[in-house]
Amino acid sequence: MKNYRGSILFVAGFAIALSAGWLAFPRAEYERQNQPIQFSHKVHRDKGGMKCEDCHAIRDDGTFSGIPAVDKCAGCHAAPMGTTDEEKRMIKRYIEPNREIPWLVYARQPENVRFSHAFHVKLAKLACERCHQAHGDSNSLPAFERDRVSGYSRDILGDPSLANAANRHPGMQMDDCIRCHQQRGVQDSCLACHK
Amino acid sequence: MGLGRRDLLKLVGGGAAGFFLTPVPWRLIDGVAIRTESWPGVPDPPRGEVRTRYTTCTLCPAACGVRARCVVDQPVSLAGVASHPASAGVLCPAGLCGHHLPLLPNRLRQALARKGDNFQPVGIDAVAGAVATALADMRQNGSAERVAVLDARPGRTASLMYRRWLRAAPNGTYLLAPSAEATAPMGIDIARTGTVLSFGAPVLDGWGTPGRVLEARKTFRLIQVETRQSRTALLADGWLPIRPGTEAALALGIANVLIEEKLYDAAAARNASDFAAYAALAAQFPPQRAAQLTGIPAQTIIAAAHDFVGHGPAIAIAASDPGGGPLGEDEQIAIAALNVLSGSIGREGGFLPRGEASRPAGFEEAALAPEQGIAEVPDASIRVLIIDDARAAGTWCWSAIERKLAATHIVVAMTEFLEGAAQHADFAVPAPAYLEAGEDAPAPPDVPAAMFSLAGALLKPPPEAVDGAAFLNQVAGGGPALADVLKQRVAAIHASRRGEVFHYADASRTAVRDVKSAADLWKALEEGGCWIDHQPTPHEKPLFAILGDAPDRVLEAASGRLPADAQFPLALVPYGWRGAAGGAISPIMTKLYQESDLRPGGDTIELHPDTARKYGVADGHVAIVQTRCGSCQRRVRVDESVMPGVIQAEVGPSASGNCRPEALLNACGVAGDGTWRLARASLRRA
Amino acid sequence: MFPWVNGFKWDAGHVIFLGAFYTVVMIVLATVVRALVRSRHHVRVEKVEAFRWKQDFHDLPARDRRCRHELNGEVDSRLCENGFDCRSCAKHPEFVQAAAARADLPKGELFGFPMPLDRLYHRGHTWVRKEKDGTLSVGLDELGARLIGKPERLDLPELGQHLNANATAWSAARNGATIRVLAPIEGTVLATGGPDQGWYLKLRPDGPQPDTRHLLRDGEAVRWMSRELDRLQLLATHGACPALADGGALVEDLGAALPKNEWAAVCGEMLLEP
Amino acid sequence: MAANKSARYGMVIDLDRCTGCGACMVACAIENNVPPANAKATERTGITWMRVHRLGNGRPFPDSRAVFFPILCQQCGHHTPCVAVCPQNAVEVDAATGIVDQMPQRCLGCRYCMAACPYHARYFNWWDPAWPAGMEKTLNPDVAPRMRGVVEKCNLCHGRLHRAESKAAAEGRRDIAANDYVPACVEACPAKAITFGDLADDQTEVAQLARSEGAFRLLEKLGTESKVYYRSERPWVHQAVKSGIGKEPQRG
Amino acid sequence: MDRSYIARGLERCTTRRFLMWLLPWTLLLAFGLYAAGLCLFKGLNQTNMDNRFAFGLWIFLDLTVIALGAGAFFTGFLVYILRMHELKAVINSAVVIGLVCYSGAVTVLMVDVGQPLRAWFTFWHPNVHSMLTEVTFCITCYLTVLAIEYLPLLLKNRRLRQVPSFLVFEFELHRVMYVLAGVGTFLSFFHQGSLGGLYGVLRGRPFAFREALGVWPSTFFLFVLSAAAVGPSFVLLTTWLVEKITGHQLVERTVMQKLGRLSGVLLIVYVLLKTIDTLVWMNRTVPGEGFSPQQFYGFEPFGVWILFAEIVVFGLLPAVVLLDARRRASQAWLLTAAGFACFGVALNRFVMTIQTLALPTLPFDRFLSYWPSWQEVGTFLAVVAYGVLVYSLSYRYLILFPQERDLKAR
Repeated sequence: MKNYRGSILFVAGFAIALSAGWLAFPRAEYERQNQPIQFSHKVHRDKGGMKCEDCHAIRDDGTFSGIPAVDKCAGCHAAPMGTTDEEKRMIKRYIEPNREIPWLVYARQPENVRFSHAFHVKLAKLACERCHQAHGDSNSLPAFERDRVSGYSRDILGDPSLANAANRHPGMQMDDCIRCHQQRGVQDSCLACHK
Repeated sequence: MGLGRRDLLKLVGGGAAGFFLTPVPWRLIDGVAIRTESWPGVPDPPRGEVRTRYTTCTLCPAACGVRARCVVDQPVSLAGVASHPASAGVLCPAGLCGHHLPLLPNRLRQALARKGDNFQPVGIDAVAGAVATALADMRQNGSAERVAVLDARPGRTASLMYRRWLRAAPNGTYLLAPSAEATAPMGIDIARTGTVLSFGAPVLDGWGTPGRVLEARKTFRLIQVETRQSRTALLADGWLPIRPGTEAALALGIANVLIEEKLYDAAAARNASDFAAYAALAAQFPPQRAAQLTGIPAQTIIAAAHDFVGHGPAIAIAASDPGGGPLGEDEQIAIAALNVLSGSIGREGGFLPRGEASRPAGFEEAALAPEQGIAEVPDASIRVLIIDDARAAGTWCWSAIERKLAATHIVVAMTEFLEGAAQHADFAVPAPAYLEAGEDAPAPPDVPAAMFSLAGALLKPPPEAVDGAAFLNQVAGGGPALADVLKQRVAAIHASRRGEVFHYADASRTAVRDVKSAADLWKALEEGGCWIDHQPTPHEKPLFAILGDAPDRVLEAASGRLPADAQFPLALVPYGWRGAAGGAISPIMTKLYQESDLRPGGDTIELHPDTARKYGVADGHVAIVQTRCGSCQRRVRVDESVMPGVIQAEVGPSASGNCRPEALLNACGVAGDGTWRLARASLRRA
Repeated sequence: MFPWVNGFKWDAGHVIFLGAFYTVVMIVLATVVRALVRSRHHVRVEKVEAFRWKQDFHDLPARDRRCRHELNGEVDSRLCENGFDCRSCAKHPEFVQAAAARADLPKGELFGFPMPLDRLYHRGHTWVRKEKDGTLSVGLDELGARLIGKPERLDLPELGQHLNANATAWSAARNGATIRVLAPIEGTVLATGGPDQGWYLKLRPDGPQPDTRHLLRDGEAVRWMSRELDRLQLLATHGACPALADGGALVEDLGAALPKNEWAAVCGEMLLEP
Repeated sequence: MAANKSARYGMVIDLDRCTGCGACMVACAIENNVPPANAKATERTGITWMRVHRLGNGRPFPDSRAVFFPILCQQCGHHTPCVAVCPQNAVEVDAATGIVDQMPQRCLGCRYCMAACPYHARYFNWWDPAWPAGMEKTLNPDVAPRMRGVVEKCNLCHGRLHRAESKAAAEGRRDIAANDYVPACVEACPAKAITFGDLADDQTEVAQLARSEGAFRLLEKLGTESKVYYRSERPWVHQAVKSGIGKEPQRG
Repeated sequence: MDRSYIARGLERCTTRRFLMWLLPWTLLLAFGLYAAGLCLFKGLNQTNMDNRFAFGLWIFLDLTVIALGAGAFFTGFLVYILRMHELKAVINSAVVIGLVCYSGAVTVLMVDVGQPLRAWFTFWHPNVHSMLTEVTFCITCYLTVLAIEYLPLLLKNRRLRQVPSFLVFEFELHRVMYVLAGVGTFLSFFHQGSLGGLYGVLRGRPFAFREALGVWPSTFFLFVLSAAAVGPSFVLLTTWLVEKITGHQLVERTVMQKLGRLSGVLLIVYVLLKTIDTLVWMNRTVPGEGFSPQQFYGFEPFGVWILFAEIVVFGLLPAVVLLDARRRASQAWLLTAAGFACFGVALNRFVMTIQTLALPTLPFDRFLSYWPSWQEVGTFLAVVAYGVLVYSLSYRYLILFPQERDLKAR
């Protein structure tokens, strides 16, 4: 027994470290923030009869409009259309004072990344869902998770934890871009995708 | 069994081993490295829709077209407007970073009143009140003192409003800024000019409309007469390094050659009433004498004269240096006379008469106070002085103005920064900065056509800011707003049905008569456009006197401006460049002043190695320049290209970015004719 | 770094460079791991003491490693190669042969320095005495006893523990230093004594006839001891060890007589601890 | 991803037209978010992707003459000195454009490339990039500001290339329109002294100028095949450039 | 009071005196660490380096220090591979010197880079064609090897070897030392070389550029050779210094002379090759790049004298002395020559780094001067202090000179 005691302790420490690293850390690594206001793509699409392009369009100069500015919202929501408090809050907080809504953008790439939606959508004919999940049906906005260390969103970094290894989000880090580019035989220099 | 030290070590050891098989260390190492991309030291550029907007640059008289690239509403970069009739797609360095000016930290955001040596916040109405009471007081005891507006950027619609306002005010006097580039009734047809004989004009370094000039550079010969080896001198076809202050002598010397050799345009000469007198004057300056005075070999002078008239239309110009101030009136006469000899006045490729954008009713010349130079006003005569755009007054010699002020006086500066003349004011009133003021830009001084462009505001001015017209209205208790007068003027232009509109956005042109309404014209101009009318106003060549009323003064000027002086053996030559004439500059200008040695900067003097040796200073030393009027301390730069016996001193910003040329300019002192471009000086190491 | 890291190419440069790198890493790793594994194994099978003596012996200055037969005058100069264990020495029997002829006149003392010859002496200043009951008693010889004197602490082996020759038999602490004493012979500890009993250990030999060829006996021992006394004189510069040859007597307790540091050094030197 | 055909972007700078006004330097700094100099910075620690030097003919007044030399990354096409030395592939020559790319996010700031560059076209961020408060909103969104401790240099306004590419993509083209991509310095030069374009395409003006009489490159003998050419009609300029190194310059 | 940690029979000064000796060095270390901290947290603007003088004092001294530290690998090579057993007398000391030099140099390099947090990129995305990559890989590997070589010394400490597993591990490590020595030699060869290559490959710096022999410029081999040449000299000098400071003789004089001779032999070969290299450079390389060699020596204070000093005064001269058995026999000659040799190599490193960067390459360049800031000097002093401390502690508690005890007993 005495002989094995050391080994047992060693294994114990080993196990503790592993579980902490693989299960606890991925949770602790991210801080969760809620969006300034809730938003339902589903409602806007079904009830509002809007198309994705109405808000997320590629402009003529090739830039991507991303999330629309508040005046776009004001176009319809100058006065409450529905009955939700969330809408009232939005009107009070943002539309009336004409303040931009500080959305937390899940898929925001680092400042030094240059990503042209025009390329990927117009030329390469990629579906939006290829990188962003099908937001169209989403009824609410999930919490935004920011990596405490690097400061970037979980959607960008991907997810190392075993917990949701099953439906693991691929992430939108450079390696993920490169993987796809290699599959499609796109040769790039650094500055093709960095600015 | 308790945990012994050994056991604990084992446990920790196991933990350590396991630790490296988890994502933790790797995510941390990676994450930290990624964090360095966006750590606190790195600013975030703005995000949003990128738009292109157009306006006109009002930083100098060139009135270049500006294409502004904006993120949402904030301009992030400025560029020229391709094929713009005057600026031809060019902006100068200062213009390129003009969008920084409204954001400068030292921006004046509220009115200030002088208390002793420093300023204290005060309401604008208080300032207006102070002026109003002064006026009332003057009216009551009908004093002979004057109310004056000193306009740094004459020729604007606002200038017209000042002049009309002054007409109504007691002894209202409208003053042109000392170094302001005159809005002459004639433009230069540079595109067709054959030869340009420039007396110190920075032809290639910010003179007239740089775009036009540089574009035409391929076609004209350039003879630069200048003491300093300026950038223009470097690229000129001929450089005549002239002894300081002897320009008139050279002009007459050249005239002498032309007249002797009958190389002048006799027809043109006949229009001069006093040609004989002029010829006689010139006769006193044979090349040899001119050579003695100017230090330029006689042969060179003769060659220059031949060169001057040898290549088609030839013009002689004597523009004021943005830092050094204007040439003396008498020199100007002597130089201008050369244009009579070359017959370039009213001739293609020479000076062409030009019209003016129609004025709205009530702004006829008769209804306005006349334009006057500061020298014309008697000393100690101004009770109330309102300086418009004091920022542009960064390079004035304050003593030139100060001496005109009455014993009790109020000086109000309309300004964006507490720079330049504003530092001497009793009140500083915040004015809209460049890109904030919805105003107009007059025709550039050298364009041989009538021009009118709007400088549409891209940004909102700070709430307190008021433009000059508004302030005067407040003083007078009412009056039309600048915007309205501008609209009226545009309407007048539309009514005149003359000229065409150039659209910045697509470089297209529309004849005014095809523009439906005044409103459309206004819209076109405000969205970025300029009105231009090449149709010269009918103009017969009247008889005129070359030498004006002062042949003897010209003679005196030509005999040398700078008497020898044992105590002050050196010649101090201040100079500057348009881009830096404005006091405050964008921090990006550090590229020119601090991070490269492209511009020596306002804290340096340049000396010839021999001069430096003679006075015991070397490159990098700090030296004291002493004149009869004052002294200033500057860092020495030794340079082969400087004329021996000359101290070159740049007037303008230094590496530190701020423009405080006071000491130098005061040391230069102001001559009787209101110039300070030259002084006798001595030099010693600090 | 690895083929799947972006920027990696399968070109000669990468293959050679990284190949070399990984080879080096592997070699270094393998060497260290091997050393670790082996040492762990040694610790398991309790070879430690053997190694310790091996190293100590290796680190001893040359003059402390003289062969007994040199002291005996049977050879001019010879360094021992076997850690003073003549049983494994090839040359030893030959020397014994040669020495056989020589007659010895054993003498019980040396300059009034007791040197009982009923026992066998070890180079580490211990002795072994075969008892009637077949056990072996082990003790410090006179010199050792006077060196260490009365130790402040004594770490004796546990009963039943097996000792190897030249392993640490016991260690004595004094003057802030610990001095280890080498076991003269292998055996299992039956009883432990101390300075007062005159013996330190009673051992049960491994076999019925313990092999004691490596131990010094009779005249050889005396000659060795006299040389040891000379060494002691050389080492201890102070008056503690007067020239015995001139009839001076060695002080009873060197531990008290010598300055601490020097004492520790002397002990180490005499008891074969580098 | 730029143009399908591989281009070799380069420029020809006409020294006889350059007035040394510095518009290129200012325009470059604004376009590429190069910060104003730190108060302690000097002409040796400041960042100017494009810097105009002044080369004198070394003769005394009145015969002294000088020429202005705009120096930017010379975009070496062969033996590119900085590429080979970078320990972690932060520098590379883009096959599609021939532009020498510097990746600040990959750079660890060892400055080996700066020692390697004979044109002194590389600059190190000795300080955190700092704009006067509130002026960050004038930064160009198409170029990421660099952080302290990394090397940066001219990349022929890659941000503008990106803009041109995106525009083309939006219109469904892969090839960019030549006049959509013009570096800031070229656009800003009041004297029109800089001609920019694809050297690989013989039809372009730049290619013809590069081959024309009086065109030369700096340190041509190093065999770096740089893509920045200079032109001058003045013989002494050619002399000065050939006659090698270290003429104590007149002040600029 | 720390007696029980000091090997028996070694004479060491009292703890008090030892602490007194450590004190000033500790203070120096503290000061240096402060300076380095400034550079790390405020950035490299704390130094006087600039865009033109991208490398400064640090790189120069790193190169020098690493050259001097070469004694470790070279002595190891001689002892374990060529089996020159008499050099065992200094091998331990050499290992400590090596460890100090290399760890010091690496630390300074970490301060020298602008983004230390990204230093690992070099391993993750290596550009295998860069000399700096080679340097980084080799030096880190070799540092590890040195650490492992240092371990036995440590474990042999009188107190530590009481722990059975330490004792045995030390024994086992000792047995595989020759493997480590072999690896060390291999690594050292490459990084000493690539340090030379560092500048030799700079095509843009005609003053430093050398044409390639195989894949490496000639400086690669010159650096290896010169390092191997001064390594022993430096070991010799330090040994002598320690003897002077402690007042004990530590090694047989013959060992010193042996070291001297080794240095001499290698040095003469180095000088010969260096001369050839210089001639080739002058007559072939430089003209090929459109320059003339005179141009580089036209800038005071770096005239031709520096070349002469480097090759003749501090190269040929010491080599000849060290090769002459009679001169070698005299301590004074031996040490002076060794000193000259070391200085010569330092000078060579100086020329390669500082002079190269000071020289202009373009018509409108200035000849630049550079003077390190106190932060730079301080940071390096920290390394010196650190070295002295580590060596002092090692000398006191470990057995650096196996012969010491025997020599004392004599």
